[in-house]
Amino acid sequence: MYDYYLIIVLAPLAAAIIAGLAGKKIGRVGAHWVTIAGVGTACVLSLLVLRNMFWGGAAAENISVYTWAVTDGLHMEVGFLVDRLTALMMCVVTFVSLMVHIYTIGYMHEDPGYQRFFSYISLFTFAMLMLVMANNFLQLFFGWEAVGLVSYLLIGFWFKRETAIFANLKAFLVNRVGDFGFILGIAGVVTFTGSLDYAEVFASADQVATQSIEIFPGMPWNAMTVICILLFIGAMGKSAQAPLHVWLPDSMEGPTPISALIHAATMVTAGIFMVARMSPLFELSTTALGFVIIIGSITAFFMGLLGIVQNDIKRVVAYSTLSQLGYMTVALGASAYSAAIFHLMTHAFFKALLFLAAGSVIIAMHHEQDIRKMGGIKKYMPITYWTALVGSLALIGFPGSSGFFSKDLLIEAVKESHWHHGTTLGDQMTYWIAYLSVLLGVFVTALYSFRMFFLVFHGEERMDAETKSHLHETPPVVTVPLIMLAIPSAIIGWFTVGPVLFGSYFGDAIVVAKSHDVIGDMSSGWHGSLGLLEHAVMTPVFWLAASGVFTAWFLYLKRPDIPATIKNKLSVAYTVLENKFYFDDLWISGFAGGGRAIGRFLWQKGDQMLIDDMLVNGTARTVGRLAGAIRQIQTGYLYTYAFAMFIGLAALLGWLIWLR
Amino acid sequence: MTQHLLSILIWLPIMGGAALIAIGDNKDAASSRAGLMRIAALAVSVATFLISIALYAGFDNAATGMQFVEKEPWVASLNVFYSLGVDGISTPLILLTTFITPLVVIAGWDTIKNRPAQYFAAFLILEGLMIGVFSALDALLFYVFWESMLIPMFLIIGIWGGARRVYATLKFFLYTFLGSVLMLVAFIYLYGQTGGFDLFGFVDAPLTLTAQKFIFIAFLLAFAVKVPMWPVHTWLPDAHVEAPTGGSVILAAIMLKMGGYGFVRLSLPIVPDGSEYFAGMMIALSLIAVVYIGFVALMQKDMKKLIAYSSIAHMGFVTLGFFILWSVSGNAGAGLGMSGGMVQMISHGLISGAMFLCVGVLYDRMHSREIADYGGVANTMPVFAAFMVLFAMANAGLPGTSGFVGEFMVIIASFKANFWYAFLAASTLILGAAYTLWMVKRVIYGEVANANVAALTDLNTREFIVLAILAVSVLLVGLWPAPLVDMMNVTIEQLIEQVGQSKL
Amino acid sequence: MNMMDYMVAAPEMVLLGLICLVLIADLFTDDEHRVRTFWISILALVAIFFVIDGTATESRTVIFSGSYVSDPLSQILKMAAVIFVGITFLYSRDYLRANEIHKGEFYLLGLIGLLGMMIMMSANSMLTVYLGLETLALSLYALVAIDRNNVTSAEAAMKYFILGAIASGCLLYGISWVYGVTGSLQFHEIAAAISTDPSLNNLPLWFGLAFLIVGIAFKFGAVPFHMWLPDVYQGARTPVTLYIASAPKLAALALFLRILVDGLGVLHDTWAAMIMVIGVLSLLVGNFAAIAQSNIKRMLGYSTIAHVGFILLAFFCGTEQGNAAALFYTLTYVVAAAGAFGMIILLSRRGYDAENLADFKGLNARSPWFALMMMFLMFSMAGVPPFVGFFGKLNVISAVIDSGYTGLAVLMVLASVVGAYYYLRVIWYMYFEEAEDQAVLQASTDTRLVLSLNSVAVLALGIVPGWLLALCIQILG
Amino acid sequence: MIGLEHYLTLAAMLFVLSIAGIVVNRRNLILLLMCIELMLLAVNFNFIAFSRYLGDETGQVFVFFILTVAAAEAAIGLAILVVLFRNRRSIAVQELNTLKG
Repeated sequence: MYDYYLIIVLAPLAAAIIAGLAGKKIGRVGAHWVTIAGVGTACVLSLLVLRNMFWGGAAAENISVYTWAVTDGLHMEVGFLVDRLTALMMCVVTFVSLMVHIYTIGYMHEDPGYQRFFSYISLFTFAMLMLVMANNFLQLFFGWEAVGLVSYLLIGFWFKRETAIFANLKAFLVNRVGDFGFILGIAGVVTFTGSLDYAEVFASADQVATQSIEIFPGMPWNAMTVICILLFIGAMGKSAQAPLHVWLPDSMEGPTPISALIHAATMVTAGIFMVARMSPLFELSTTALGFVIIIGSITAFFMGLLGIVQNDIKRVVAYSTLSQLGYMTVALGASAYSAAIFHLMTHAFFKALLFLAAGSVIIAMHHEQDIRKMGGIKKYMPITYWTALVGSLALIGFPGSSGFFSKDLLIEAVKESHWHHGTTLGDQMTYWIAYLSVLLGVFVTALYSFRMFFLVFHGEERMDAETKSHLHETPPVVTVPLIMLAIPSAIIGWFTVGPVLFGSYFGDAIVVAKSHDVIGDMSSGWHGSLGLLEHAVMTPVFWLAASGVFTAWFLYLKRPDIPATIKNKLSVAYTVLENKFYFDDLWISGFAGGGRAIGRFLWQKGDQMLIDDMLVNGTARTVGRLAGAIRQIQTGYLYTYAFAMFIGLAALLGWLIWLR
Repeated sequence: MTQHLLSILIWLPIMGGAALIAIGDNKDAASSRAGLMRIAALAVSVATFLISIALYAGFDNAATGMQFVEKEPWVASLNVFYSLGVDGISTPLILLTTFITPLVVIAGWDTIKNRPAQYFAAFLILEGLMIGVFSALDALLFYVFWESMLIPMFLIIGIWGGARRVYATLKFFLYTFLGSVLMLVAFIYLYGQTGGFDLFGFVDAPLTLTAQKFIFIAFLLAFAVKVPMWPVHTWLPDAHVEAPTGGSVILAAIMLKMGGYGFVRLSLPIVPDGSEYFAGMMIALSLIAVVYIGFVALMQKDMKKLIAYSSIAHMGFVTLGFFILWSVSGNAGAGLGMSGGMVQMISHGLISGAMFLCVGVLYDRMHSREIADYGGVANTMPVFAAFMVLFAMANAGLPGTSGFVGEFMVIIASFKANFWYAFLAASTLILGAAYTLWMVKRVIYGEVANANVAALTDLNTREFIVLAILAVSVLLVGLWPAPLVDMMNVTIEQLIEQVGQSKL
Repeated sequence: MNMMDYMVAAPEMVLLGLICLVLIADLFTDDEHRVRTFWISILALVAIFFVIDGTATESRTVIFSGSYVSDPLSQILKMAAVIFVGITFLYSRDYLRANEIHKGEFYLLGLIGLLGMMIMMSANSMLTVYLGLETLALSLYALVAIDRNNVTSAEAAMKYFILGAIASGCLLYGISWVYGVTGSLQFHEIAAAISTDPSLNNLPLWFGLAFLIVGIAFKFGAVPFHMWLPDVYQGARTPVTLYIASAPKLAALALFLRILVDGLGVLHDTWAAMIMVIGVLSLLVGNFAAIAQSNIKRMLGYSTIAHVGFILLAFFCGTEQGNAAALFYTLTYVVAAAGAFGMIILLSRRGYDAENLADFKGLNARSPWFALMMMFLMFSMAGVPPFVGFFGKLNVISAVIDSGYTGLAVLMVLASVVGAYYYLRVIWYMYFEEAEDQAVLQASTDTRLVLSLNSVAVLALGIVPGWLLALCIQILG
Repeated sequence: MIGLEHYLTLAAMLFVLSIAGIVVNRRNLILLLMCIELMLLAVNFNFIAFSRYLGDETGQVFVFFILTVAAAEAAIGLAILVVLFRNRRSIAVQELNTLKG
């Protein structure tokens, strides 16, 4: 399979390089064909790999490609670890990426940067594959940063837009804050295990968990806890967990295909994947898991709330992404890694679908993104409508949809998690925070998704006549990917939930401590997809979702006047939401502004005033003054000169007397 | 040939430079004679580079001790020898020197209108002297090269520099001169102790702790100024801003490395206990350089100043990597930090050089270094923008570029030493990205800012070649640093073992 | 008293004869053929050079009942002096001609001064030293005043004369005391007397010693007996300054070596401290005052004071290494000084002295080659490798450190950093500034050639200093 | 009985006197020349006294030389004085300060 892996990784890279460097020569068509070919190959081969894993029962492979560097006993290598987790991720990534490639042909067709765009997304595919296929922390970090780079380039794709280049700088820097923790985590790993290779690290994990590190003197902390939290900070950056989530909504400045591929389906889930991959480590630190689950719950619930007040179609979806990422994180915190990954997969499909649908609407609306200027688009764009409906239903977890299986079981897992069975108050509190937020989150999700859905596709048509006049369904290159994505969004859950979650699909790719093994416990009560479906109606989840949809229908179709009044009633809460809990202000004026202030101070007061002016030039000035003074002694009068000589003579004689 | 390889590397460029001065035509740059000068200069520098490849080929990674050794008596009555030799620490730096110089020559090809022959001559002579510094094994010889080096650079900044060039170049000269004379005193003291100027003699000389402290301070002044370390760094921004592009490149790419080289070649082995005594202070200064200077760089309005400050911050990693030596033990510790520092020096040589060349490209067109004068350059110079972004990312330490390698190693090693070392060091991930990319945002991206930017023309072939070569090397080192690291490993192990043995 | 003695003292005698020859020859040449006098003097110098070389003796021979000595030291110094006087004449010729002060007296006085120097170098008794000193001094006074219509020259001459007279007065007074205490005027006898009867090593002798030091320090131009030096350097016409700045320094060196080392070496402990103070003062005052100067001749005057500081500090060590260092330093410094003043002369022309720093602006544009030469000289004086000035300083510093005065060494290097500034300023003017006057340099080929050789020597000696250093050590070893 | 010390004291006094003359006098250069002669006289006194005391003639020989040189010195001094006067029409010491700094 080694050759497969190499091709999977290198095909998109080669395509990216060709499209990037020779873009002019091969032209627009050439560019999209070469990249689609590259990613297509990768996709097909990934599916083959998955098949071998799944049906062929191929064992996990851990291969080193080449030695990056060796020094002082530390082997830094580039290599692949392909197990079932990896295989799944590879398929998700390459498949969504392929869809997006095709979709882009339509979406970007009049953009001057056509070739550049294809080159970028192909490059992204390469980076993401490097990330998921890594068998060591070095390469993981490489992929980690590389996807960040491509995301930076793509958010700023329309580099003329001030907002866009602000957003991409913001995205990169906030991610760097995460990476800051991440690299410290890696350093911690090396410090305590002396290796970067997953296998070796996991092997010596237990021994690490016994050690402690004194970050603050006199406070020994468990080494594993420190490492895991540091690593998770990285995940918070990539997977946009509060408070490092601020970059994701702004990243919607990038073209919609990007939002679908990078900021919904794949890159942002890298954090989730990483934690799952590191399960052998996280399992050894309950504290870290607690940290994870709390952060996750906060994100899941509060970011959902923000979705309700957004009016930009893409931003609504963006906040829903945040909230869904929160869900996955919660699952991780509950040691239900497989549930998280499962939700990751389904989410990848339906969220990509939603974004592409939104994009399709945007195209039709001539790049109008404000949902208040839409409405009743249903009859103009049926395909988009139906696919969007599928996506939304999946998102709110409508029974039978892929979202249903993943989300229901995820919540179930939280409910059954070791936090619930935990005895201490802390465990209980953690449990309730997590459980409530995911539960209420369901209602919120339903509310904002269908608010958007209704506002866009139903109700009276608020767009101006000009737009309306040529409002029509988008071309096949757009709609085909929609359909292609709608299918898995609808049904993939049904088939995969059993094996992926309860079958031993992941095998030893994911390690769960016995005491935490919630999925294992649940599997005992698992009677297949149908069984779950039967009980669907009994779960609170269903009713919460339904009520959410109903509320949305009531507020935005039946009585569109009410939201305004609510707005006035709850103006305080509303402003808070409008300002996104003031996180942006914290980051922009707080940290960025503060940093600039410090910089200015250190530069002007420290460097220029103190060191340069006072010390350096000050010395020079002193020398100058001294020179001037000495010059004065040379008066030009003979008797001064003679006098000086005799003073000297006298001094010498005096010295002699003293000597005597 | 091979037994005199180093001498050839040193004297070929110097002789070439002397020839250029002797026969050069400085009246007008357009004359055919001046053109000939350029070609001659390029020929010499390229020849030097090719010869240095022989050095690389002939270098034995596994061998301990010095290679390509030459030793002739020079000043018999002072027991001074003309003795040369290289090991895994100096060879990469020599290669860097011979690699950068031709690029600098090409970069100055038709941008230097005023006395081209002298310009190129200065760079060739400088190259020879720098190689001399890296290969000298006799303290006095080392010092002679070390000081002579100031002369061409003094002239380069002074003659072809910007508006405040005189202030800048005098500051540069006196600052560095002040630093190095005390090193001379230390050398002479050691001469008194050992009866010779042989570096290995110094290394073997037994020294009291007091003596070691004083010697370390003397060395420190010389090297800290060169590196430069906070707080003796203020000459660098001025020098960089005023220097012509080529000057900035050499200054940043190679001259700063002299300081780091001095620490590993002299301070650590000659005064191990003194170094250990001051290690804490050195680490503190390095971290200040990384954080403090990072913040300062954030607020720069002048591109060259910004890059200059970022150089200081990056060199902080070098000194950090060297001096955590005593606070770490076991695998992936001291050696990792040491090689991290070394790799950082090489990579910074490539990246900062490239960055300065990029600024030079803009400066040649718009005669301004002010960030505020730019904006939306990507619209008119897409190819250039691509390079600029690449090098900016490298400067921000993106994995896959050479900028990452050294920082990664040093951060890991320093975590082993102390969490907070790593914490402060790693802050460069944020700060470095912040100041570099903020500059990129303001210069490269956005709408076309003004008429001048609208009038810009994209890279010409000459500029493209230079930047492309650098880009390739940056990526190469980033994706496969093994050859570089392997070259150093043995020497570094040896060095660490040596430093481990106290002289008391 | 036998024929041998005369053979040994041949150089001085031949020179005296040749001086008379030149004098007579000059009488019979009119002003437009004055250049003949120049050529005759040059020939005389060449002749003397070979005479010195021919009569050179490996061993130390004392003649004229102990008042005259000929040893390798004296021979080397004499040869050097001859060479530098010759260089001075060569550089000066065109300048003198252009400025209508091309008199035979210049060469005559120059040669007489040389005679005085040679006598000082070979002196073995206080009397001989005194005579040589006065021969030199008197001709120098006259030389300074050679341009009768120049106010500043006259003033400089007057100051030089008065102060010089005071200095030699002090010297004589000191001599009289030493004579009184030791009962002899000859150095080896003085030394012997003191070592045989240590009780002599006491206040009266020291009293005399102090006065001697005043006289010697004056000759060197060391602080606080330096005041005449900047004024004379500035006031005298440039060729004269060149003359004063070059060869007489060697004579002063000889003076020191003869009196304080040969004669009163045993009193080292007593005079070392004085010399150190004087040396350090010279170092500081010279370097600092030079920074504030705008007249390059005056600046070089102060820089001379600083260099003298180095030389004295080398003597202060009292070790052979130190004395050798002093000798090396003086020789190499004089090379650089001669070159520097030669450059000033080169830049000057009819009715215009390039004596302001500003006159060097943009020299690189006017004449890249000579700008380069001047740069060599300046860097050498600043003590930057690879120029010979560096090795001069290196030897001195290493001598100082070997005597255990590391702190003093640090002070010295710091002072030389301060000093570097004003040398750099010359280079800055030459290279970084635009030329104020574009006049082409007018100098005859031989001058250009010798000046170039002179400057290149500074580099060459810096690259191969070994032989000269070895020579100095061997002479004083 | 007058002994060596008296001569020496006298010489010293003369010497100091000359010094005082040089430092104090600011009007006339001629006076300076005289003071210098005085200084040399002090020296001569010393030599005579010492040579008498030591019973050794070299001292006295030295004195002759000093006298001769003094004459030459005076000649030169006066010559310079003349030159100076020709150029400046003044021989006041305190006006002799164009060279300074």
